[in-house]
Amino acid sequence: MIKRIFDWLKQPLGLIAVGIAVLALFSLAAYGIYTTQQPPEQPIQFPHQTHVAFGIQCLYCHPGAAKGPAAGIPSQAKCWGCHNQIAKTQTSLLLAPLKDAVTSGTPIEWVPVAQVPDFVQFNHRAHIAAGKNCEDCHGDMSKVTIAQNPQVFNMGWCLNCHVETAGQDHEKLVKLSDCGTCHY
Amino acid sequence: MAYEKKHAEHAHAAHAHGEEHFREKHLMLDPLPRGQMNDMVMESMMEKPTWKFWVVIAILSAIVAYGLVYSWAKMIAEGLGIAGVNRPAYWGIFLVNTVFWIGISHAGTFISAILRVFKAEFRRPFTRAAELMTTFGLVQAGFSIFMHMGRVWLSYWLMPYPNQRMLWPNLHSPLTWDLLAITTYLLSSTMYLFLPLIPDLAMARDRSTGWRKNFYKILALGFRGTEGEWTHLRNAMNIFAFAIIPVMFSVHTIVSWDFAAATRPGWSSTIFGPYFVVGALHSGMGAVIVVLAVIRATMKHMKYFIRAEHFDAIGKLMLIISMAWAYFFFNDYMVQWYGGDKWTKQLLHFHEAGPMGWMWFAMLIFNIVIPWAILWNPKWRSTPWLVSIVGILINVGMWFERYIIIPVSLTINRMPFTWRLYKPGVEIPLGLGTLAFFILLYMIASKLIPLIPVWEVQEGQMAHELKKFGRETVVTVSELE
Amino acid sequence: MATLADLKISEVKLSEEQTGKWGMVIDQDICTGCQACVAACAMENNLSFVGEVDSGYGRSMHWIRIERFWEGAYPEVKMTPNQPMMCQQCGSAPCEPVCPAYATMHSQAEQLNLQVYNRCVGTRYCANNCPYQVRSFNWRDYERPEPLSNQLNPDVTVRRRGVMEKCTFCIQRIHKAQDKAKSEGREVVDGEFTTACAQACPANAITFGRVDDPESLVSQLAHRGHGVKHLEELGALPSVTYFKGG
Amino acid sequence: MSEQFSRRDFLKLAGVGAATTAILTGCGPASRYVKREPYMQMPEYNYNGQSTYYATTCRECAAGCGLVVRTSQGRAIKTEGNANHPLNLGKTCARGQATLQGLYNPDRVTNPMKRASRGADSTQAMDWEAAIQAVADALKNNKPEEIAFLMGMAPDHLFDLVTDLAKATGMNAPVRFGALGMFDARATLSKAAENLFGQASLPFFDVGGAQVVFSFGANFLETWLSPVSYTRGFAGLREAQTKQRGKFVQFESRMSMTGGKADEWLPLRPGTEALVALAIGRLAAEILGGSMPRVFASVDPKDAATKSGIKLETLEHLAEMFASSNGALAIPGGAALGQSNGLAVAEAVLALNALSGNFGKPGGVYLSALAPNQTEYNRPASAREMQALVQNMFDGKIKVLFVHGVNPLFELPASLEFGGASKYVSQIISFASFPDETAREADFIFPDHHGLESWGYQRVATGSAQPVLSGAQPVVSPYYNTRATADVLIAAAQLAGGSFAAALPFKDEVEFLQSKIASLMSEADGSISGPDIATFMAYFQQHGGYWKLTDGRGAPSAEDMLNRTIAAEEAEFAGEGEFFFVPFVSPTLAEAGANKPWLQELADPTTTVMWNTWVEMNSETAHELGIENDDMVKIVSEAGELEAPVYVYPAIRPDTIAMPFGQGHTAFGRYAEGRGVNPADLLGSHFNEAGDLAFAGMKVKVTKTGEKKLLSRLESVMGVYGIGLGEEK
Repeated sequence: MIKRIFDWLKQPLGLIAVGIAVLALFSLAAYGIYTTQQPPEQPIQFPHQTHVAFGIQCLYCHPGAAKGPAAGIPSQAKCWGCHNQIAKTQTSLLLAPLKDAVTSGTPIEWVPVAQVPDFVQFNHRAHIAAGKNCEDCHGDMSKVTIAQNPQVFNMGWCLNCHVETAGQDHEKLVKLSDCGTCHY
Repeated sequence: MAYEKKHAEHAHAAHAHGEEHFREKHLMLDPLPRGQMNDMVMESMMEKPTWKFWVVIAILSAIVAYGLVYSWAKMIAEGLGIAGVNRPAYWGIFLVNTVFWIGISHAGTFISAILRVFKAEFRRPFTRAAELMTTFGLVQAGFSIFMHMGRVWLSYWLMPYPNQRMLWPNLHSPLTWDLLAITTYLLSSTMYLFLPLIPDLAMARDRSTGWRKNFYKILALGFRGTEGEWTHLRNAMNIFAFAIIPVMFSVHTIVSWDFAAATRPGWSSTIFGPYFVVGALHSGMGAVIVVLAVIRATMKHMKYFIRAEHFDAIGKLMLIISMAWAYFFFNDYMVQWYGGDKWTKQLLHFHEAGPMGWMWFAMLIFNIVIPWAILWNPKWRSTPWLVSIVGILINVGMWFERYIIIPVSLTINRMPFTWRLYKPGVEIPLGLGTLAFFILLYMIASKLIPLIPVWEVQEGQMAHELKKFGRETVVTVSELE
Repeated sequence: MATLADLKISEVKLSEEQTGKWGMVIDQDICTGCQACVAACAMENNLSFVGEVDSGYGRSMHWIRIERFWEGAYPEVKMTPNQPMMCQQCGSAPCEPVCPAYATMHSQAEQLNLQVYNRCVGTRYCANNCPYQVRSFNWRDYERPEPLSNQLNPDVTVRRRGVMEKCTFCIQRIHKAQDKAKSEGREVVDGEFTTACAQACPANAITFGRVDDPESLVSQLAHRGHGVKHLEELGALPSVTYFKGG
Repeated sequence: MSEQFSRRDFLKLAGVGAATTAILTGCGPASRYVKREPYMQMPEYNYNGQSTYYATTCRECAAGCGLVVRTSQGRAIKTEGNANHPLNLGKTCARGQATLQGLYNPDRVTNPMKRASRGADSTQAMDWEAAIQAVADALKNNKPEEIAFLMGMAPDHLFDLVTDLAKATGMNAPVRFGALGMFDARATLSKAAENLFGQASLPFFDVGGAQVVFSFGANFLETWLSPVSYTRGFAGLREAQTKQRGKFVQFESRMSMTGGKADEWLPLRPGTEALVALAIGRLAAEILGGSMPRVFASVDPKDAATKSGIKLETLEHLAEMFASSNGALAIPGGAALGQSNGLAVAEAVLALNALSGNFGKPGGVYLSALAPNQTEYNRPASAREMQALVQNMFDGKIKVLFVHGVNPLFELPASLEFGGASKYVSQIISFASFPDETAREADFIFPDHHGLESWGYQRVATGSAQPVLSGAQPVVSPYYNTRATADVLIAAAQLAGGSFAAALPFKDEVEFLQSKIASLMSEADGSISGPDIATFMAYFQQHGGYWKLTDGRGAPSAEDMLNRTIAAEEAEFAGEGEFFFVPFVSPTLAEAGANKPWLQELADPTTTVMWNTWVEMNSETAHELGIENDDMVKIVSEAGELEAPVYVYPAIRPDTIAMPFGQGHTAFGRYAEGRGVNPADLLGSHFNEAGDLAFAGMKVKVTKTGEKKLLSRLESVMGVYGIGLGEEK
């Protein structure tokens, strides 16, 4: 029985079948990894580039970045502050969810894009204060609609920048490469 | 054993002196025709298993399935809470089993490598059986140490591999060395098991059909028995035999550092290295003798290969090792006691008089009293069932020793507010699972590979003869090649 | 591939002169044993409760425990001064070298013993080697039924099964205070913040601060004399000074 | 609706679930699809990821400590002490810390509910309109004198509201009761103050300023009156760097956590406290010279020594210590007062203070400061007053019983038969946040907010030098469909109309609060003042209350105190049995902590037991009876019996056993239910002269049952007691 299967697999058709199976497995794995890196489905197809094009600063909507750990998602009141003066809000299909949310008083459920695991204590303020710009980590928002990560936020990426930033400053290096700076 | 002497072409030594009882006693002097011996080995391996064999396999598989697979999966899913480890006994039976199985695995190397290097000829028929114990024992040790880990799915972090997080394992930690040593030992002992197996696999290849032929064909690596192949094999084996000895010593020494390097009363002892090595040999020899007795009793033709002389020889070794162990134990105890540290004193008292005191005394009885009482007598130590009972007791005693060193000693620390006894939980099915898996692997191996290195026996038989020195008849060996 | 070790971060000084950075002084004479510190620690640091069976079996997750013993026999019996026992943040910690994964390691920046939960593989060697027995292991995924999880402190990682944990000297508060001070362009002032246990202690028996700053309250208390470091003979250079008083 | 009130709206619980999920799941692909809800309307002072702190008042006991609660994204994260609050100066006890486990307890009452029938398990959810209607009906359809309010011990705004309502409509005045008050023997203290000083008040003992403190049974470091404040006082007594280290002597039959801190711990025979106090007074008066005060004259120290079991030399040495200190302090409290002669004990101990002349001096005895909007001390009901209420219930005089903030079925001794009497009450309406024993009996449960979700104020009865009105405000919006009881009562009163509506002419609770504190707005010595009530109210909430900047404590007059006679008789004990029975309040759980898992998991300070009830028994006695640790014993008193495991305790009299009060709930959520036993079941209805329950006046029988129940301890029995280490240690 086993021998028969082996024999079948050894013939050209069998080899092709094996090849296809292996390829399929690889592509499945690749696709899995790919999906985790895709910008997620959002309740509103929020066009970052449009807002940036209007000259709105990042910190206008995400003021927390300059003050504390989280940049924050703007409250609906903030969205509405501008949008209720824009006629298109009333007609645009894209903006219907916003209108609904504001009128019905239900919060919009955004899906966070730039995330670090919960065992990483990230503080936006320190990074802004150190002269980092938003786009250094989050990419150029004038080019994307829904925010997407230009790179994988992992420890190697963080540490690289930390070590580069510290340069020859020994004290800074100690602080920036200390486990306890991010993990507690 | 009624073997027809006329077929014994190579038994000229025995013929020459006609010492019947010597021949019966010594395998080396009781040669059989090569083909017949090969057939005997093949038969013992290929013999159709009886229903008893299958029942035992089924029981062992059930224990492995429950103990090893189910219980371990459950423990991974739910956490170590279902085991008995607690504060302060953070290490429990998992580590006891790890040390125990590594100890068991020492016997194979000891018998195979050290006795080979020292040319102790009685080793020849059972080197394979002992080496199998090494490999299979190490597998169990590996299981045990992985069971012990809180997040076993991340155990690859203990391996040094380049990563962008710039993190390496901590080379200060004895545990890192432990892992490296065990891995090295597992790899080298597996290779050392395989090398002498090649000619036997070739022999089996030539004498089997069907899937077995394919199986042996692959494993025998095309060994044909040419002079060149034999030379290479001998050289490789010689290199390995010498190289594996320091590995073997280092493994248990490093295991002992897990304890000796810690700042705990009862643990930080400089003598732990050799003490652990001797302890390992003690349990290993005990296990070998049990395995030999079982093989001899259950497998066909084995009474020819494994004889009283072998039990006698191993018995002597056991006696010596038991004495060495007693010496180290006494030395360790003496210095700890003499040190006068209040926590250590408390610990020693706890060992003897505490709730696990029975175990401490049982350890001394099993490891010292019983071996000494029985093994001094040549007749008794040549009796397979008796020595194998001694072997089992030594193993129990050595398991107790590790149990006393790990969870019992962990009970006492420098913070009396936290002292607490350890009660095993899921460790018991898991431990039994490793034991069952060990036996299962052995049983399967006994049906797949020749348990007797038949070429080594034949080689020995060719080189042996009896010589008379005055009135004494002595078995001598003339150098091969 | 470079390693952190290649970055030439200065070795920990193992000398007696090493002072450490953060330290604590505990006055056992005024500690009443009321458990406020224990509760405060549990609330601040997202400690799990383990239930009756596990807690009675030495698996409680207290990062700080109050030890008390008895002296003499009735009627002359006395309770020894309560001894709050938490991670002593040793300068030369026995837990650190034994971890095979560098999950417990010395913070060069803060001079604390870090426990990096996400690096921990759960060998529990550190806990064995801790002379103070102050480490707790997550033996299970302890249940925290909804909505109890609402009170979880977002600044502290929630630990899951299989990792070791211990007192951190409220490192999240240290970082917070440092971050605040930095954003205001100044240094952290002594007494600006404190650990959860010290903050709660009704008797003020716990004082926390910079031991490398001779002006700080904790330094002054520590140098008041007759203070002891627990198990000092082991040379682990603990950062907590105890006053037995009485 | 006031400006502040609208804060409730924007404290929208934004992304609570989402944030939790994010915390719990970590970084796997799953967490990429975590959802986050932004604020509908971001509070101006708030930034994402940054905490907001609100000042409020701790409601875990009646002391009234100020809290500052850290909140993040609309969730309460941590309670901290309010550093400016004069009572606790930024400190909290363990119960204050664990408040959040009450707020986010999985077993809270989530809805107004109607019970199918009395005692039935099944309930039916209601809406609040129906609930208010039900309350209004209960008020309207019964005669005012048939309506009774039973409330918690805290003198808070709700008590004021109900008092106003009762005054205006002729309802029964609300009764405040709590087990802590019973075990504190507050009525006895207040009665003794009335007898001796001519003014009913809780005496305040300035432990921190004293050099020598003699405590007769007062467990002031645990649950007594105001534990945080007294603990601070104790630290002051011991602070060696500022002055000489003060001495502390404790007289009690079982070493409490407080006794554990004493320099000298004296296990006297229960019931002889008055005798011992007077004997020490006599010996001290002899040392001090002058004429022997009448109050001590009739006592024979030798007799006292024999009866109490304290050696005469010890008494002499203590008297020496007492006399040599300028203004030594003596505190009566706890089990010493909960005996048939409790009032005499209190008076005798206060007489000792008169001897040392410390009245109104630092380190001495004061009358507690009355809160700013208070005119006289209003003590909670004594057990005898509760018995009167129960009798009225039995007699059918009470048709409607409102219960708020108290759990009489658990806290009152079973022998008072509250449970039996409740059957004669046609309607019981509970405002409990938790499904406790009483709520389980109630016909309706109209859950109040948790303390951290509600408005209010609370008068600080004792513990602070300054008069304090502690303020409370919601720190998070209500998690469940609960409603403030004050709002319910106001709405129901409006609905009921008539005198009810006239008594509570307020729109809501906040307006009522404002009306109550308006008078404090412009007082000169106040901590805050405001030009108008809205501003003042905002400051009141922001600062966590209002307090005077001056010392408001009164100095009692010592006149004639030493010329009284105090009967120095021993206490009488009820029941037959060889053991004195001392119930004490668990320092970590107190009366209502059992439903908070972390309080359960705190080690008891003396025994380190967690999650259970134990019986403390002297080592020698246990040995004689063949009892070991964890052996179950059956304890029988005249009032009942129960079984509990033994903790062999080295510091208890051989003729005494002790049990903690706090466990033994038959309801109250998953963490409390069915755990341990309630020693109140053993207490008979005997009272002292002041009407407090003689809870320490029982004698009980103890028999071994043969079973074992392993107590969960933090300590090691091996390490601490040397048990199980081998023969000699």
